Amino acid sequence: MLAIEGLRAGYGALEILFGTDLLVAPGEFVSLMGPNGAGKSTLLRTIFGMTAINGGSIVWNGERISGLKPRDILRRGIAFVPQGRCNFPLMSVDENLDMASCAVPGTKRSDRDAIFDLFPILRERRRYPAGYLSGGEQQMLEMGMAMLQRPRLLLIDEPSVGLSPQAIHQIFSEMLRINAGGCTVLLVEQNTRKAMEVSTRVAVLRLGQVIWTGPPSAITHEQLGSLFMTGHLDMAANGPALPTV
Amino acid sequence: MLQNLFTDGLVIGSVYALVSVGMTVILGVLGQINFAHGEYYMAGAFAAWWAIDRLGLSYMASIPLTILIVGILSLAIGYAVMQRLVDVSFDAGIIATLGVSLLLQNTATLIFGGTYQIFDGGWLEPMRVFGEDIAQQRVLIFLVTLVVFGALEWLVRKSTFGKQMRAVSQNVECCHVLGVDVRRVVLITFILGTTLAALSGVMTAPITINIYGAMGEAITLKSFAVIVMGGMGSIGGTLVAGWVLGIMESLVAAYVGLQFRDAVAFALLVMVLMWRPSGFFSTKARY
Amino acid sequence: MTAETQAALSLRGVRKSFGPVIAVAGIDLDIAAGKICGLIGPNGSGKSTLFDCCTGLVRPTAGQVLAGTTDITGWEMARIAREERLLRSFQKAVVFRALTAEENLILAGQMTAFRSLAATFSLGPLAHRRVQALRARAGELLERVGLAHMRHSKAGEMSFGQQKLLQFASMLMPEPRTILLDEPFAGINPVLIERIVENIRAVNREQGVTFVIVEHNIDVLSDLSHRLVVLSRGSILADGNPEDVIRDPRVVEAYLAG
Amino acid sequence: MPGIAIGGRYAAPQVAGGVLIAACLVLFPLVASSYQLSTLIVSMVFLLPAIGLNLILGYTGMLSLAQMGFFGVGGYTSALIAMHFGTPFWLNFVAACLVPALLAAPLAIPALRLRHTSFVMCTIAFVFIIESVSKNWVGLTRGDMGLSSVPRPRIGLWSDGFIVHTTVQYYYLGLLLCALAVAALVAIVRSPAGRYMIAIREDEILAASVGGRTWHYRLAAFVLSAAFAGAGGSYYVHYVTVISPTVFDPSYTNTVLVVVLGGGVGTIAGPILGSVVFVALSEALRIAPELRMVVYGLVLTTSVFAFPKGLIAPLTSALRGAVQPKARGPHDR
Amino acid sequence: MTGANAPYGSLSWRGASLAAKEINAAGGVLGHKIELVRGDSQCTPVEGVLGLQRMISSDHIQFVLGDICSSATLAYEPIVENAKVLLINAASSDPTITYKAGVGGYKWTFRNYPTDEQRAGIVLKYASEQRHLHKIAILSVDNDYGRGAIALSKKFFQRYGITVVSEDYFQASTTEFLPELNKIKSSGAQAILMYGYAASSRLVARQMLESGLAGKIALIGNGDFTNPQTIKAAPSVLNGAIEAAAWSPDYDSARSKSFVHDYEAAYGGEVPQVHAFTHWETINLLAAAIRKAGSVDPAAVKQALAGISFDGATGVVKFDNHDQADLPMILYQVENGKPVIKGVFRTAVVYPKP
Repeated sequence: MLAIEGLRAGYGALEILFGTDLLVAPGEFVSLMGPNGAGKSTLLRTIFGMTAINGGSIVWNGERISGLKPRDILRRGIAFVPQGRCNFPLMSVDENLDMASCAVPGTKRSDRDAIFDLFPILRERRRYPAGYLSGGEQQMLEMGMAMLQRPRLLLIDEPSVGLSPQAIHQIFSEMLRINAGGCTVLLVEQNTRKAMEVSTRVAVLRLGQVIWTGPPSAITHEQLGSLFMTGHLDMAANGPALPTV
Repeated sequence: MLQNLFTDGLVIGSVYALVSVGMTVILGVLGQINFAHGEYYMAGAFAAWWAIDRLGLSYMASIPLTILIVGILSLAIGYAVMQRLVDVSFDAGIIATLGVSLLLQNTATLIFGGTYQIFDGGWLEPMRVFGEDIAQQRVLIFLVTLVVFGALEWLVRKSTFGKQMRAVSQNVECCHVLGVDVRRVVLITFILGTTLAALSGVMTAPITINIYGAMGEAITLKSFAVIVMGGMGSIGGTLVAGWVLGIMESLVAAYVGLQFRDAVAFALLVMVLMWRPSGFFSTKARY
Repeated sequence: MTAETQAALSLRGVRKSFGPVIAVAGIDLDIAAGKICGLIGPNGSGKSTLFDCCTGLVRPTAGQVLAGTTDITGWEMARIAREERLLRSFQKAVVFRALTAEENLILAGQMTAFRSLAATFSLGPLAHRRVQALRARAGELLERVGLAHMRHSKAGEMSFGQQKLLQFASMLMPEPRTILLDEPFAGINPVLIERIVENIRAVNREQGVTFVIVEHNIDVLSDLSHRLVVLSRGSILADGNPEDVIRDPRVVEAYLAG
Repeated sequence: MPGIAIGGRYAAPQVAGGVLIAACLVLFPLVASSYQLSTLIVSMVFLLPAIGLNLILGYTGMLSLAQMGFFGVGGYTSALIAMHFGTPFWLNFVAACLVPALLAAPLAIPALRLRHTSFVMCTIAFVFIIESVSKNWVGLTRGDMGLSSVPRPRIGLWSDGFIVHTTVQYYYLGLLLCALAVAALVAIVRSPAGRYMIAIREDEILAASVGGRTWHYRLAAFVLSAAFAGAGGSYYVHYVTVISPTVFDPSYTNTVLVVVLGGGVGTIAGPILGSVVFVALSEALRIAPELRMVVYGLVLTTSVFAFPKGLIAPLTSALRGAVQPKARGPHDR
Repeated sequence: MTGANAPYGSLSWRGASLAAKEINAAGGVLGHKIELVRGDSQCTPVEGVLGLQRMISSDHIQFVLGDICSSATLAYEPIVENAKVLLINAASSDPTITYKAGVGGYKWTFRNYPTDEQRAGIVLKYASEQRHLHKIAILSVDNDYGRGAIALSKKFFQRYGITVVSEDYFQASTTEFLPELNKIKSSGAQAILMYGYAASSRLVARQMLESGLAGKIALIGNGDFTNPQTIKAAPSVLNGAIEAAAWSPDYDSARSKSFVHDYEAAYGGEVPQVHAFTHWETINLLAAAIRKAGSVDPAAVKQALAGISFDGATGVVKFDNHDQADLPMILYQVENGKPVIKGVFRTAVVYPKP
């Protein structure tokens, strides 16, 4: 259970999150949506301890984790797949996976086999430098690296950017599989249509605050678009929205 | 004579390689040029001199003590300065390490006085190698260099720490994400790099004899040339570049004139860069 | 030749390989002037490399690139931009972050206002007047893309979507003939996508600017383009009317399947 | 990038501040001792090459450590012309700017192929090569013996005129040269070419995509920076009246680097502040000769962490805060 | 006083401090205590000039001893001229310094140190006439001193029938001479003409030993060959070395012996080196000039110094019309690990016609 309360964070003088509140229950698949600059990526980075926190708290399974370093957060079962390429291009797939397991003691040989079963293409390419892999393969590698850390909460930032529809489809189905395996997923995705297909709940951010949250079925694309821009949900078409947080 | 020049060049080149490889691993992991690198070479020579001259230890015993002393010194500097350089710009790193260089150089002068200290140790008796007389110490330098480079190759390629070093050099952000302790990797790499410079200092002290505060300056500049020629970040490249430089210096000193010796490193560097802008062995790391 | 049949950009057997890897395997393509052409294909199919070949960032291993009737093969990127007004955007490098929005646009406009190298060093009244003219035009364009309120903000402090809009505006500064857009809609929200789409349409309609757009967002792209070209493994797999192309079973298999 | 709004107008407080500082500098000799003036003269000696470094590093994004090589070339040029032909200072000075610039152009051809660390090393190499030439071309430079009794600057149109010899006169000469150099730098960075240079610093490929002839502007920055360095060499050699290959000592290069980076790279005022502060600091530390360089080193290292963007950054933001207090709210994002 | 950075500056400082301490212990000069101020020129004109300016305007010094480095000394000459401060050099050997002093122009610069020109002739004369060394290899330090001394030596090559087989200059920081020595070995040179510093001499000697040149090729010139520590580095190489120096610790005069004794007592048994001696001697010379002038006013002292006749450790010190001290040059040859004096020469400096 992840509980974020009144979170204020940003980069130096530039504050991006202004009192963000969000609750994520175990096993949920939550998609964060919102216009550019709403603070979606910043929220993920802040949960993972990568931005300075100016106020508020993040509690994970009853323990306050705000202020901890990424490696300590990782040890508490939260893994992060950031936006853009996060791998070591000159190291082989195997070595990349080695790096993923170095902060989490006790990974076993079988864990890696499980990753390769999840993404068979990686097994084929295990001796290749990661830089030679295609964009989709690299995204799989990064998810594989995160999975190797056996997270109970997976934070994923825009996995579909720059990928072909085929690769996007594959990535999304793997996310569903991971979620089905008991791992809570918190996703940031521009491809709202796709995100709404897979998630159990949508949270909308605007100007650094969560302004609406509810099941994907409770909102249409058109409503979502106007919500992004105006911050108000047009209720007429779709019944009452779920209360915020 | 030609054979002599080659053996001399190889030995001197080994010294350059040994100092430079420390700088290249630091550059790779930290992305910063260490302008103070030669000062650890100086510190190594001073520590050994101190151990021999003041504590009355043997040369043999002074080597591990030197590594220990310089290790502690670089632990302190690594903790206070180098670790913080992860977050600053390349330019700021230059100023910071320049400051460290002035600090160390002049502290040594302050403690040990401005005059030359004379190093008394090592094995200078000649031995015959392939029909040539060569001081045992020079053979030892060559052998130690081979061993160190072999060990480093293994470390970087195979060990977990070596993989972490490469990881930090390729993508710091991603290391944070994966929970690699970047600061620890930087610190240990820095200590490794500086103790290699110190090892080089103690190994060459019997040959260079004169120990003084500013003795590291020239070697810092040569290291720059060597690491760029070798292809920054490449360990094997550093060794080859060190040897090439040593041999070229010998040849130039003998056939062109000793006055051009110190320009060789940089003239050679410009030529190598013309031919291959990324050095002998490009690793395509950091651009 | 009539305006309809004239090509803004032609590729004749363009090949590009990096060592053993063939990125573009001999492509022949004519982009008609005044049209919007969408370019799609799976990752690694050679779309970006093709752009690089057209704009001089890399030199094709073989083949010719023509802008109109001029052979621009092997020209430098800056020359192609200056002389042929063939401009392109990048996926990641978007704007000059340290410059203000207005300065970004003035910079982009300099290529037409200052033809010679020496002229760019002058500070005389003539140069000043030219810069003032660019400044005025920059103001209009910022208005047009809806960024007028950010005129004096540093580009680096804008959101990614706003930066993409700014990048688009800056390509309109030098009165372009052809614009190549590399994933203009990636990573931005639907509202801003809509704004960019409108602008592309308007510029194409009003100024007759030719567009070639690489994009994965097929819904938007097929709606916007007059023609859709599909690349796969460095060659053209399909080419034609967007509605037909996206129903082409080969395309669906290679790209859209699943 | 604090300090300058390229192409725009300077804000009133900036202009007022500049005028105030200029007035102080002009009036300074009324109250200063000759030692304090000498210190400022040396600051200005380093400021001229520093302005060149600022142009190439701060506005074009290439770190060139060749500045002191060109400084030396300028110094030798100025000294040799003055000694052999008895020319007036302005002519020596112009030659001292031109010769390094002409030398820089062919050197740039190989160097501009390189980027980042390799480029830096290549420029270090130039200093060594120039030094080696100055040591071994004994017929021209007298090698290590150096040139001494370099004439003092003669301010006159051609054959006669007034000879600068007191510290105050040297000070005003330096002030004039530095004012010219700063004006030249401002003119360059505010010109369309300057805009291209800044674009290259930000992203070279993107700069090319907007039609910037990146190679040419990088060359121009390299050549112009050499001319600034040569100007410094000319002022230096006519002040110290001696020049020998010791001018190529790396410690001078380090000083110029410290002036630019410590002061605030990519700003007009930064290196000016840096040149005064760091030379004055080094002089102030003469009270403890034993500890002087130790403390200097310590200050350098700490300043990087205390002022990562140079001394000028906190100063400008304080000024800006005083002029236009403005709180950031959620709507800025 | 300003002194060069690192080794030589600190040796000079030790010599000068010792003299000041001795004089002050004996009641000072004319009731004034000698107060030494140290400035660091780092051997560069810029630092030196600033340091000197500071001393003149902040410390109000009246007399300057310095610099070790000729290029810095040359830069001081116009400054002391303006400031009317007396500069006495005790370590720079570039002849130009006094070419330009006295009747040559600068009135406030004196030098109490022999020039390289005097030295060059003496060494070559002895080497060729007494030792029959005619084929020599030049190996000198690459700075104003080394280059200058060799340039002056070249004036004498023809006169003494000397042929040069190679000519090389090394940086003071060079630590590797083997390639050079290998070349010299195969060139058939009988001697190496070297002008350099103690540190390099030790290295050259040690590496000559390594490359089997001991006893085959002699070292001649100047480079602290007679210093016991140099000899200790490679005795078999230095046997037969010829050196002309302004002074050496073995110099046999009562005054010299007592200096060596006092110096060793003051600095824990360290054998004084020539710069320590010249600075010690020059402080004493200055004190004598002040006594003679009866005033500490620099102008009066300058006057007194020009006409002084000072009983120095190596004989009477007098200044010529270029304010250059007429000093003896002592020729040593190392025999059985000990320097032996082979002659004391006084040659008047020949000035170029203005």
